[in-house]
Amino acid sequence: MSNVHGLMAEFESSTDLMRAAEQTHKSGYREIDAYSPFPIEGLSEAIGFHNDRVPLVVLAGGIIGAATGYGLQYWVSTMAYPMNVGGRPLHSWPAFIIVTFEMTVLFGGLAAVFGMLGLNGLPEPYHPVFNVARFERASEDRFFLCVFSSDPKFEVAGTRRFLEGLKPLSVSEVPE
Amino acid sequence: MMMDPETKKQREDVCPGKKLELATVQAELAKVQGPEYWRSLEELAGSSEFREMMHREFPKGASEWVDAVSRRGFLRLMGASMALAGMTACTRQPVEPIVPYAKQPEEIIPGRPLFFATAMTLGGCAQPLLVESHMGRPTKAEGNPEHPAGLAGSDIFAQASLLDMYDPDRAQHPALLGDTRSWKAFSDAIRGPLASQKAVGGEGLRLLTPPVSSPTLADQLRALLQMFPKAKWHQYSPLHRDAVLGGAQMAFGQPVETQYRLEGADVVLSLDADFLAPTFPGALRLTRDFVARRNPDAAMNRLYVVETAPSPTGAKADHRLPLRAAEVEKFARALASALGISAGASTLSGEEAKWLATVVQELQAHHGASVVICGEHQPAAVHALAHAINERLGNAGRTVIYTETVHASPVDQTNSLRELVADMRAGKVEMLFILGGNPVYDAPADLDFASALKDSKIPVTVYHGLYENETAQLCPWFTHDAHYLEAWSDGRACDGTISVVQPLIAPLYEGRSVHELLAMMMGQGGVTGYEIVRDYWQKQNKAGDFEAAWRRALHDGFMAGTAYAPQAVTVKAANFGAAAADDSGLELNFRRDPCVLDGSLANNGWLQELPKPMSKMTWDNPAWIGPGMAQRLGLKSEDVVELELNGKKVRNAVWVQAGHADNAVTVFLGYGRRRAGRAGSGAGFDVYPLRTSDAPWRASGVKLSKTGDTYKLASTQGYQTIDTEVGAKPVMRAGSLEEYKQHPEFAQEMVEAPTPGLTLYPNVNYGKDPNFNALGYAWGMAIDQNSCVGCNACMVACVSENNIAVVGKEQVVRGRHMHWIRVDAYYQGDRANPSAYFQPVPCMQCENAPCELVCPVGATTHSTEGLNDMVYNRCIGTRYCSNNCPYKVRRFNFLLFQDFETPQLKMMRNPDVSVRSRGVMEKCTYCVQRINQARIESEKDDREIRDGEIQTACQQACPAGAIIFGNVNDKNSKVAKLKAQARNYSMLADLNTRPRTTYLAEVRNPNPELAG
Amino acid sequence: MAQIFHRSANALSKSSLVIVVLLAGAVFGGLFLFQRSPYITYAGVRRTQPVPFSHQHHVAGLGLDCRYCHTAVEVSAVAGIPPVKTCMNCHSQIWTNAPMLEPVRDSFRTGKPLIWSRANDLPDFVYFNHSIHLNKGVGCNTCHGPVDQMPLMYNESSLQMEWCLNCHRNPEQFLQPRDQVFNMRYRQPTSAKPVTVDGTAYTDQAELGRALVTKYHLRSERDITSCSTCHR
Amino acid sequence: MTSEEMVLDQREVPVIAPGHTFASVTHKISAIVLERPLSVGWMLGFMFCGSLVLMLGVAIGYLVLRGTGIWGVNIPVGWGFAIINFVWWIGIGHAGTLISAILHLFRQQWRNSINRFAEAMTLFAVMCAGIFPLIHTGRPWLAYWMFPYPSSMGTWPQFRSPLIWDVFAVSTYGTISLVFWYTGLIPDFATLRDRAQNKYARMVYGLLALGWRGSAKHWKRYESAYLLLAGLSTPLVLSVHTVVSFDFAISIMPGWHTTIFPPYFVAGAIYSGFAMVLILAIPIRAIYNLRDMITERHLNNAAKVMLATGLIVAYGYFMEIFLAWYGPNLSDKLLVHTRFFGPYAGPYWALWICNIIIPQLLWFKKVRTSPVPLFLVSLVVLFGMWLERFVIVVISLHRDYMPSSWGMYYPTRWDWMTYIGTLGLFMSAIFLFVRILPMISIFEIRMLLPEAEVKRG
Repeated sequence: MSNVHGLMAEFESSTDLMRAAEQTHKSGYREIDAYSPFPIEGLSEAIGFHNDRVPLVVLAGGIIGAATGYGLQYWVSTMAYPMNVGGRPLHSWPAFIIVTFEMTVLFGGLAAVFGMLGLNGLPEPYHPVFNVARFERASEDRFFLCVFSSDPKFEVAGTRRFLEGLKPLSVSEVPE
Repeated sequence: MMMDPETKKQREDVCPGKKLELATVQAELAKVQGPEYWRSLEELAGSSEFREMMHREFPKGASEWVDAVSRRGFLRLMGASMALAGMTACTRQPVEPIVPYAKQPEEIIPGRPLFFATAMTLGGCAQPLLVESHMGRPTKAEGNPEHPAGLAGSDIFAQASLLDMYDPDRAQHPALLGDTRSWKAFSDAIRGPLASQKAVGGEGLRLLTPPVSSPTLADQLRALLQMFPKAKWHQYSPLHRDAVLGGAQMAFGQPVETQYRLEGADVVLSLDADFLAPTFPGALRLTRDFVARRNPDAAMNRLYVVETAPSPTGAKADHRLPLRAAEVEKFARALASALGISAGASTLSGEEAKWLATVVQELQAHHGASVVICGEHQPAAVHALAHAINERLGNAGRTVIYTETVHASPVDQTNSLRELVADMRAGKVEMLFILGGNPVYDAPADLDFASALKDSKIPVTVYHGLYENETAQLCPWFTHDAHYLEAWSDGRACDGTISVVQPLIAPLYEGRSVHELLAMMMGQGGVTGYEIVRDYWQKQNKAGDFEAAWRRALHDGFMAGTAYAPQAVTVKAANFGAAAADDSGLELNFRRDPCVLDGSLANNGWLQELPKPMSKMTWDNPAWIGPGMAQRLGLKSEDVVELELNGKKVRNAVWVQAGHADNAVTVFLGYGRRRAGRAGSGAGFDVYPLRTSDAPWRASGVKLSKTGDTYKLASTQGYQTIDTEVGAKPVMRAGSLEEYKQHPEFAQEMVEAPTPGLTLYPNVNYGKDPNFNALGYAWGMAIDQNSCVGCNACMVACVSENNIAVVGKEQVVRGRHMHWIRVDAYYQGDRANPSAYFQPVPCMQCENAPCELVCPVGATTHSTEGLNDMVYNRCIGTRYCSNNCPYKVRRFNFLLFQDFETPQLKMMRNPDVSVRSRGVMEKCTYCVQRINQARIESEKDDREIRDGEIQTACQQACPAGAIIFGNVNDKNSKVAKLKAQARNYSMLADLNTRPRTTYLAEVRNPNPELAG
Repeated sequence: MAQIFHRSANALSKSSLVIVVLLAGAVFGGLFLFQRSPYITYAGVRRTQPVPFSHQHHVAGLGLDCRYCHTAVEVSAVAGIPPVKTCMNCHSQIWTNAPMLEPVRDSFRTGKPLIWSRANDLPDFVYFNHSIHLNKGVGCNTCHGPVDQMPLMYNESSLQMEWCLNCHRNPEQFLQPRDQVFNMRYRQPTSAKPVTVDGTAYTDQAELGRALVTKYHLRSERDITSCSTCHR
Repeated sequence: MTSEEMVLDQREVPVIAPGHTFASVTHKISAIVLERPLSVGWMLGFMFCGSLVLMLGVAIGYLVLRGTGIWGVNIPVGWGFAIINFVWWIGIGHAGTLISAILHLFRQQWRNSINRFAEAMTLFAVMCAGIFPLIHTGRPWLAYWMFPYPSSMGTWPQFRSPLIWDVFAVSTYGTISLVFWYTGLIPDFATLRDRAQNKYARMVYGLLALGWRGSAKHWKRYESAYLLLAGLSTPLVLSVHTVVSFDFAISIMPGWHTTIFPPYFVAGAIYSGFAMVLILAIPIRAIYNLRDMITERHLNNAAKVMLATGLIVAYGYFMEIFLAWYGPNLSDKLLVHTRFFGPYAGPYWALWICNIIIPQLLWFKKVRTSPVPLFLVSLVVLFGMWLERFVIVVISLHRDYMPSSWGMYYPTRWDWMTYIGTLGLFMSAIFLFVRILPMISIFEIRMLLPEAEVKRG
């Protein structure tokens, strides 16, 4: 069934979604995702997603930033054009700390944002889930759970039955 | 430059019918657009009519337009937009032309300056000079160290004369009633009348000149008078020394010049004589000899000064007694009587009596080794007394010598002018030649020369001068003079030595020297100034090889052995007139302005912007009053008062000057010029209307009344006392000889400097090091405050050497003057009679320079030889360096101060120094261009730079030798030795900036009798 | 809700980010190159002159020494552009009526100088001294290039500060014996054509340079990269 | 204040008024952007501020053509309005980051309803501040020399100069604030995208939303990124005003060279920042009737922060005086004397009244919770903080070590035009912001609602 992207169940509240997500995951579905108008504590764990690698990216960014910052200053002041400035030594490290710090924060911060976007695969203006009409309330007051057709256990009729078992407001197909 | 109604009125009636209405201007400008518009606006702004119009239409804001700087503002707008356009194309340079000679004079090597010896005559006294010339353009004047009168160093007038020479406002062609004429037209015009005069023996021919010291000119005049036996030659200068000559006449029965030999004087008493100021005859020599005796480690002399208005001499005094000019005479008489000279009884009050007693005692104690100097503002009687006193003290022939006068035929100039005016009014004058001077502006008010000139319908009057000034206005014929750097002449130095004045450049505007004019009058048309001067001397020197002597004279700049020999004269006078009756009326004193003198230098921007020694005033001549009087009358500086003397009224701003005698006002001549030029016109107040022939220097019973107006004054030193609210600041250090003897390091220990170990970073080692400072030079400077007499020569020299811009009064008021070196004047103690100190402040070239640390782009960094380099083209103008400079020696181009348009000014500039544009910081560089030149030369012939080989401009100009520059790593260099002295201290040493410029603390030598 | 964007929007939006980054880099690099391009530096750009004077002809062809015209070069900051008089020394004898030389003759007659356009033009705030460079063994062609091969004059080098610094930082790369500074044919030593100074034959510039640095007492790198060395 | 007072607060005024649902908050906030028609008041206000921006343009244009001399600056007072305003604006910016970052770290829920426009305020303030260091240079067209790039001159910035530190600190601060702000906006853009009726509006918001769909995985990464950003911004915001204070502290001028500058500059920054927050919040909540989301609780808390930071600032002032009196340095004593009795004594004492005396009113809850008095106090504080910078810059420079060079500083009309111009720029930006972006973070408000809680079992 290649023209179905998945099945989407709509829920009333975060509590329902949470419960549904946990059951779906327990019953062996893996290619699933949950959608909510605001972050819900523990929801991602419920669908079996534990490790976001954002902090690592930020750490890397910060280290690169620091190295760049200090390196630049050291190179400029002692190698590129050594100059006697106010009788201070060429390598006056205390003065170099500030720029180093700022560069650390800059690189770290940018790494955080772009890392997050990258890992989330954003920007992604087009996505099949938007085909579901009711999904527009996912950014307002509705909660959705989606099982994707890529899941080995996926099978339209069966999965629909399973989802309806979770007492959603509705279940709808997500066309490709 | 807000103008008081007085000047404004006069302004309008000097050029009647030439009024410009705003509407007309707008119409004018409507005709053109685009850049054209700005150009024509520029031309307009230059014209005097426009300036008047502006003053009529916008009395207040006018300055914005007329101000020397902002006047070019609009042009600059265009310039700036160009700059922006340029910036879009990164730093692309336009393709520049390069123009070689067609036929190159063989002595010229492109890029190398030549030096010529010449001389400048000012106030009848020739000052020998060496003038630097780049590719035929004179660029810098220096003193001539070879000259017998010991004239190393120079003064502000010599330095600033360069700007006069290039002054774009100078007259550029002869004129009849203001319309351009050719020289030929002029000579044709006078030929007829002269011929008819010749017929009547010159009955109606009159000449008016300033005093003449040029032998050639004197000879020409004699020749002329032989040709026209009945003609009369009158002399007048507002700064005449009638009283001095009168004194000599009274004392010796003959006019003699007095010269002082201060090297032999242990005690010096000045009776209102400002002999350390460059305006005093022979001041350079006097300064040198005086400071030679101020070394606290040798026999130090002691200076007593009795004066009315504070002067540099008073500032250097060990004891100063402020007295009204009239009381100075009383003092002199009392002194004379005390020494047993019958000078008429005169009594002094307690304090002054004690003072006098001490002085008498001192003078007698140093028989033959003292000197009493009398100021030219004192009446003849006092001069005579001074002669008598010097004789009585055995100084005559020792510390005081008498010679022939420098002036060719000395006369009582006031009388001379009086006679002329009488003849004019009597209609006896048919032909009047005014050769220089500016009598319409500066003649005594009671003679009313101007109206005499207007009323008496003289058929032919000719004014010959550098500027079309007030006098030229009233003389139908005007012929333009040649500047001394443009024409041949000669003159006598104050010791009589003859100098040849040789030109460095052909007249910029075909001006002709007075020699050539006289030749023309005597029908010797076509003869050149060179021929005139040379022929004269050839006649003088029949014997011997003239050619060689002449060449030598031109090379050396003077004729050796022509100094006057001392004359043996004895005081014949028995009575010295009666002491003037006491009068308690308010006394009015006239003084020449220390910068623009009688007004003849009023259009010299360098001098206008030069802070006057004591008040640090620029661009103005406020009337001085003492603090006590100010308090009584509730006056403060910048109040406008009205001075009334026998009917004549003059408005003037007030400056409360610490140390000024009480119950007296001092006004300064030379301001309120109406036709001086862009810089001079409208600046300050004209006080000549109060000056009469019988009271040229001192008048009594002047009425002073508050007007309630105020007037903005541009003093560069806002705060003049060294004691602040919370105590004396450790900036400037001085002590008494006693202190020094007991405790030589007193200055160093006034402030504790942190030990190097206290700082986080080790100090940079500026020793010889093949990988750092390969040649091992470490440049430094020592300034001896004991020697500095505050003459400001260093400032103008610096301006001239380093192409420093003139910014105009408006900008000075805003604190934006550009001087790289300044001479601070500090007052300490009782405001009525404080002790004053001078402190020249160039860049300190700190080893731990605070300015460098904070520059974001590294535009100011340290050279390996310890110079605090400033790279203008790298500077982006954050002004952080200036904020962080504790010495405040950095200067910022807040606007486009430099004139990039006027061709004359471009010719004047020193090609070895960048001309700074808008938005960049600048400061003293220790004349790095001179250092580099010397280093390159020394490297080429593989030797070390000799001590003294490099002289900074300020050092070279200093007549007192107070500034010493050199290599501090060389322990035998003069500067290193000075820095090793106990008196040596660093300004603000506690900041650990480690300045390369240090000071030798001032040591005064007060008399214990009077101390306390 | 219907899709607002087409599928392709994903690829587009992602790639656009990359493109922005690349563009920024391109602009920066472009400016970098532009600032060093002959448009800015005039390097290699022939100037049009009042007289098409050929250094090639006079130097390579006739073998004139640089100093015959540029007389001040050893004693002064500037080399000096010859006065028309110098041209006339020969051209009053030869090519006396070549139309090409009319401006020269005219100038000589009237005394009105020829106005050439500057080929090697440093900014006015830079103070370069020819004499000391020659004295320290910097040859004419080191900066001016193969002038003897230039029919019309142009500046060989960018004359930009980084170019000056290149030599002021390591002079030994360029120094040549004093007696060779005016030799336009001088080439740096190779094992094939060594250069002999004080009896020792040098086969590579590095050695020769180091030797000359000591021989001619060159000041330290820190000395001659101090600002006031060139800027005042 | 004691703990049960805090409890009282909680009970009296909640962070958000009861009765709201996900839908209601969403509708209410997005409606301001999507549905509300342009009001005359907005138009007039915007036009007025816009004209001020034009004036700013004129002032800067003339400055570039004519030169720094059109300002009142001189020697010795080389810095004037430009630097004063720079420090002032940067300071104002700090409140935004503080609210969004530091309070986020402290899990202060009440920040959720004010962080959005506080951050906007930060951005706009930094924008205004950024203008000044650029135009105060003598040759602004060369200011890019302050950035490290391979120039054909072979020269580089001088990294020991606090001005270079400024360049890095301020540009970093600007960048990070921007991305932080944008990150916070992404989910709300999605909301607007989904609610917008207008096709183009949906396009634009759609692009800005980057295709956000509220996936749990996205939320997970989003939150940790947001947390890390907050973690980075916190030291950053503290560093920025520390660095700004170095402009003065690193120098050797009396009144500048002092170690207490960094902390009291930061405190002062937050002080003025919160004043600005209140000045914006109080009218906005009235005009767009958001009293139920920006409640008295917010005003109260903000006021408390002001009171606290204000006291730190006061401490700073006292220390300056104490150190001068206690220390050996004559110049410092002289400076204090000059501040007390010198020609600029007026501004100095006004500073005390505005920054120390009047704000003591904030001890009273009545003042803290009633909009009008609070608004007025905030205005006074904002002005006071401007005076503080005037005192630091001008008074210290106009009488330094060299009595001979002492001078005065008088701002010219160009100084004023530039300053007021930036105020106009700032307000115009705010005007635009409230019209085109949700001025309150919708998704974070949702989290405040009771039904956001996941009920267990």
